[in-house]
Amino acid sequence: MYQDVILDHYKHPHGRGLREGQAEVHHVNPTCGDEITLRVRMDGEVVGDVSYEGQGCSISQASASVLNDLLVGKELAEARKIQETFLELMQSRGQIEPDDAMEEVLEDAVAFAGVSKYPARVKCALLSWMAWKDATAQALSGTTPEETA
Amino acid sequence: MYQDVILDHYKHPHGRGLREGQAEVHHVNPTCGDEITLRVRMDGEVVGDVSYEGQGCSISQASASVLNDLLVGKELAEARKIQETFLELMQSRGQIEPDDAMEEVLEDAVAFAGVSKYPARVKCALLSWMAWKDATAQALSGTTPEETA
Amino acid sequence: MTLPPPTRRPLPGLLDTEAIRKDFPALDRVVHDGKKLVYLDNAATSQKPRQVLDVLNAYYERSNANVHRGVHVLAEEATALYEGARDKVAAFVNAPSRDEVIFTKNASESLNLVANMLGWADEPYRVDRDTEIVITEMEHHSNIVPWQLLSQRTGATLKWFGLTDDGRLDLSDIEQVITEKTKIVSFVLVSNILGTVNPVEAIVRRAQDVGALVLVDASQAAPHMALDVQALGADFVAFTGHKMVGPTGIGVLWGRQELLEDLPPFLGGGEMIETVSMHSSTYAPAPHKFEAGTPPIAQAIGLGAAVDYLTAIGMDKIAAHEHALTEYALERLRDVPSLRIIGPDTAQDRGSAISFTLGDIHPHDVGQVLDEQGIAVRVGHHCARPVCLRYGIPATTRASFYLYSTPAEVDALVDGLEQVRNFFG
Amino acid sequence: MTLPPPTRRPLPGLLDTEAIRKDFPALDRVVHDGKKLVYLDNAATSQKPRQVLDVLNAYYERSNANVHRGVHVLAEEATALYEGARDKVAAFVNAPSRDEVIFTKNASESLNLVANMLGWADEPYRVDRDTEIVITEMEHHSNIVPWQLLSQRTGATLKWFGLTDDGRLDLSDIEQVITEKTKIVSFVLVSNILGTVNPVEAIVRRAQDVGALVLVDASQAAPHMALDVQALGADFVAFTGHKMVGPTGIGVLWGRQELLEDLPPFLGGGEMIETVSMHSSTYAPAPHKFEAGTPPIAQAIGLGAAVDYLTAIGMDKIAAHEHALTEYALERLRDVPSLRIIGPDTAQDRGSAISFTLGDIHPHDVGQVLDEQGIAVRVGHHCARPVCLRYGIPATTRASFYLYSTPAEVDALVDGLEQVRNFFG
Ligand SMILES: Cc1ncc(COP(=O)(O)O)c(C=O)c1O
Ligand SMILES: Cc1ncc(COP(=O)(O)O)c(C=O)c1O
Repeated sequence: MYQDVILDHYKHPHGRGLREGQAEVHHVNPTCGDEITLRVRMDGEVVGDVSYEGQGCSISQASASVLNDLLVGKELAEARKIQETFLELMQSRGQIEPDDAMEEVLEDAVAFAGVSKYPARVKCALLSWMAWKDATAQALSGTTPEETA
Repeated sequence: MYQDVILDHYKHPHGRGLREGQAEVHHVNPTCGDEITLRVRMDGEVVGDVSYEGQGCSISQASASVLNDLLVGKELAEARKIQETFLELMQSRGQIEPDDAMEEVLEDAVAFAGVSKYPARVKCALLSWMAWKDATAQALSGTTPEETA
Repeated sequence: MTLPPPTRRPLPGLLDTEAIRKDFPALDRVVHDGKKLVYLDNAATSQKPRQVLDVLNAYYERSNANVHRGVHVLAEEATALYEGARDKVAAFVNAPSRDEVIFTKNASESLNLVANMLGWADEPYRVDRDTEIVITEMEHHSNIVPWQLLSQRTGATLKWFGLTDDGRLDLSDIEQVITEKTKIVSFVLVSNILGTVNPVEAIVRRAQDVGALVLVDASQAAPHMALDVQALGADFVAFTGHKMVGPTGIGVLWGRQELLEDLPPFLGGGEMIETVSMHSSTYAPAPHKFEAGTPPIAQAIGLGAAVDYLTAIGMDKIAAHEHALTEYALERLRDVPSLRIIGPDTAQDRGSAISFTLGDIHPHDVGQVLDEQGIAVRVGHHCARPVCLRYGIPATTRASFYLYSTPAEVDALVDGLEQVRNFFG
Repeated sequence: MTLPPPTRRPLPGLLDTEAIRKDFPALDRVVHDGKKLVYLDNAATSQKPRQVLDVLNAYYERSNANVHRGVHVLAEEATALYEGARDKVAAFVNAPSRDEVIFTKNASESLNLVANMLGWADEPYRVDRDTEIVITEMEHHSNIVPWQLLSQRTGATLKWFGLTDDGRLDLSDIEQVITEKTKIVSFVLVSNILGTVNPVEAIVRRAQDVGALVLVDASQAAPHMALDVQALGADFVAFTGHKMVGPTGIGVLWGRQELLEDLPPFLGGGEMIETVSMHSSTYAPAPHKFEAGTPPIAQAIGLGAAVDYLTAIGMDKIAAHEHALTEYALERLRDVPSLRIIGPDTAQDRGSAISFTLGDIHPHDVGQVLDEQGIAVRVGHHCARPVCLRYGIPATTRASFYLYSTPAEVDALVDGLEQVRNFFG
């Protein structure tokens, strides 16, 4: 499951660090202690920035880096579609073999297909994506940044 | 396990019915609902009478009849020895093959040797004997008749 | 010695027991120097098919590991098998969600779990001194004692439905028994001593009217008929694995999701937590919240295999088989002199456990003489002593059937009873 | 790829693992396309020998019946086997009486049982708002959460011993922690995360001085060393079958007879009663008083076979084997760059579970890469999160040994860790 793409993102994460944003969330995976703090800045309908800090395993760290790559700069609708596709892939228990269409949407993130075979690790891969979804909802509803678990 | 001796005593119990005595006890086997009310009359050091009433299985009924046969008229010390020998036989889990010496002490009661192989039935065979022991202790200590469970 | 059975009509709806019996090694057992075992003690526990034993062995020989949180192959296999068993059980009882299926060690733990949850619950579920608990006089001790304990500990009043002379629930005073003060009504779907199938709908309707929760003890139902928790309309349903061709050491509590979310945990420990510090802990969502410690992993997986086995045969077919057999048995037993059925004497709304007395021959003696002929029945109060008190008997003899039971075994029982009568006559 | 192991001295006191491993089918398992399984997750659960599986199968295939009160052959055999298992377990822990051995479903139930008994007990045992409960910071969640629940429910104060930097109990303030208000002190004999063996005597002495009861969680001790409940001097001892080559679904609580007589029951139901009426019930004497419902019959019998298996090898020999292996493993792990042992770093007063961190490589990644090489370890907080908090780490990787573990498996682990470091280096 440790594709080179994943190891690369783990060792050289993209967009790591906390920058300005309209919403911040803190998510924890209680079964393994993985944590992420994630901020979202929306520029109108476009995902302006996703910045993050956290600790955890290679999968959760690499997944946040890939998320940053994929979502920043995208229209919200498209970003959501990517998030949903990623969720679908991760919940497939190794049953989905990504096709060209999926690869076009997920790019580097198709490397996580193998992770979906390991139920214990799926949550690691999804941690940042769930945090992004949550933070985006807050940013749009104008809720002030707050902690959630 | 149903020796003819046992069936005979069951069908034609000896000494059944409640007569005068110095102590009365009521014993119950809660797992099967067998009950006995038993009275003891001591004539000095001699077991004057053991009278009883009860309901229960053939084993518990026959055992009370055999007890009446064996103990009435005996010196207390000898009656106690018979009771202890019977107890030993019943707790033997079928390991004791009664020899002549034992047969001399237990007479008809050796017919219960087979019952000792059936743990669920041992309590039935012992019900009246435990009641007798209890009632005798009360008769000797001069306790007035009372109910015990 | 053996009487010829009366000209036996072919019974409608029987299963192919010849094939089925091959799956159950214990049914080949020979006892007392050559007597073939006639196992009529199925209400106490059922025998286990090869298919269930194979699954247990495969688990222990290949995939044995502790479940959840493991990142190695065995732990992942064990987790998938254990959670897969939950899916199977959920489907078996038509649960709306797999997360509503809690694995316990037996039905008794399931019933105690609910009683304890309600004792510690917040309003509106909390059982306390101003509230009432309702059970029935035909409950198994496992559905009596937990409520007596709860009532002693909280001060709540314990009430119950009595029984009619023919072994049915007396619901004539239902409005007085189940009232606005009632918090929980707990009753047996099929009685293990009388065989009675109880009218769920009437009770559930009244309970819902007053806002009481309903717990159904389906220990004698789940093995024998299609069980649909949604159709029952209850809030909780309890049953036990060993009576339904599964292993010992495994029980089930099904509960409605909102309730499982709202109610407090029972046992505390590993697996049931979300996060623990010395100062406080938070709990995992149901079902894990109610599964403290290493669960009965192999046993849950074995129960999954049992459910597969029963489903492959078909619960409706099993019910039809037992119904035909019960009808036949009642008919034949009716002709045994001085035999008195304790419970409904027709097969209508009736399970396949048949209790009876035989003159004044004590059930212990009946059971023992039957045993000497290889016939295994249960004697005693069957963990339902109030029923014996109600009918003024010290105990009963009970014969109970299952999917592998045959008309020939009914005949053997009837012949055996004849021997008992000769013996003690 | 594989480094040559350093010139390995023959270790003193090792068992004949070649012979022993033949008894355990799961140890032959091959994973990930041809990797031989190296099972180092024994603190989570042990593998099962053929001898235990054979006993389980023989029970289900021949003697399966519900226990107690049956008058037929199978019921009598099942009862004799079940109660025979109690004799075996009593002898295994040197219990003064077989009636002090209670079968539960796992150690977690055993621990919860004591907590609940004390909550419902009369004086002098009763835990209430003016009293204190003492545990330690190295407890398994199963020995933390029950006491948190009891403290919430009764208002009693929960206190605990902290840990020293080298993974031992800090008993320096024992007089302040265990006081006249203390009703119960519950602590682990061997920690499942740190490996620490705790000084029982000092704690028991202080508890006895103030009249507090002592519960020892021996879940990680019973499988690995001779356990003598009389020598321990505790009032209750809990352990679990699946970690000691027994089946899942079975645990044990040993308790002193006078206490078991005085304390109230926990779960109510069949088997635990003496006589039941709708109005009130009386309870059977211990151990049955605490065994409601159909017990885990096959599992108790399987645990009896496990105890036979361990006894035949010899608990002292098993302890010596693991001690030698632990010494070797600590020595080899010490040489792995950036590896930090969490817990005592010598084999003295230490069990064979070794937790560690590897630089800042997350334990999940360590475990996963080891798994790809066929090496099964556990990663996470091992149901002892307060220990992780105490040492400021999110989780650990834990390797744990048993009677069938070999020095070659230690070498495989060390080699595997080298791979992990290369991979994430
Ligand atoms: C020290 C300790 N206590 C208690 C337990 C709980 O045992 P079980 O999960 O079998 O209830 C465990 C094992 O998980 C343990 O290691
Ligand atoms: C109706 C009923 N309820 C509850 C139980 C208890 O089941 P278990 O002994 O498996 O806990 C039984 C069986 O003994 C039963 O027949």
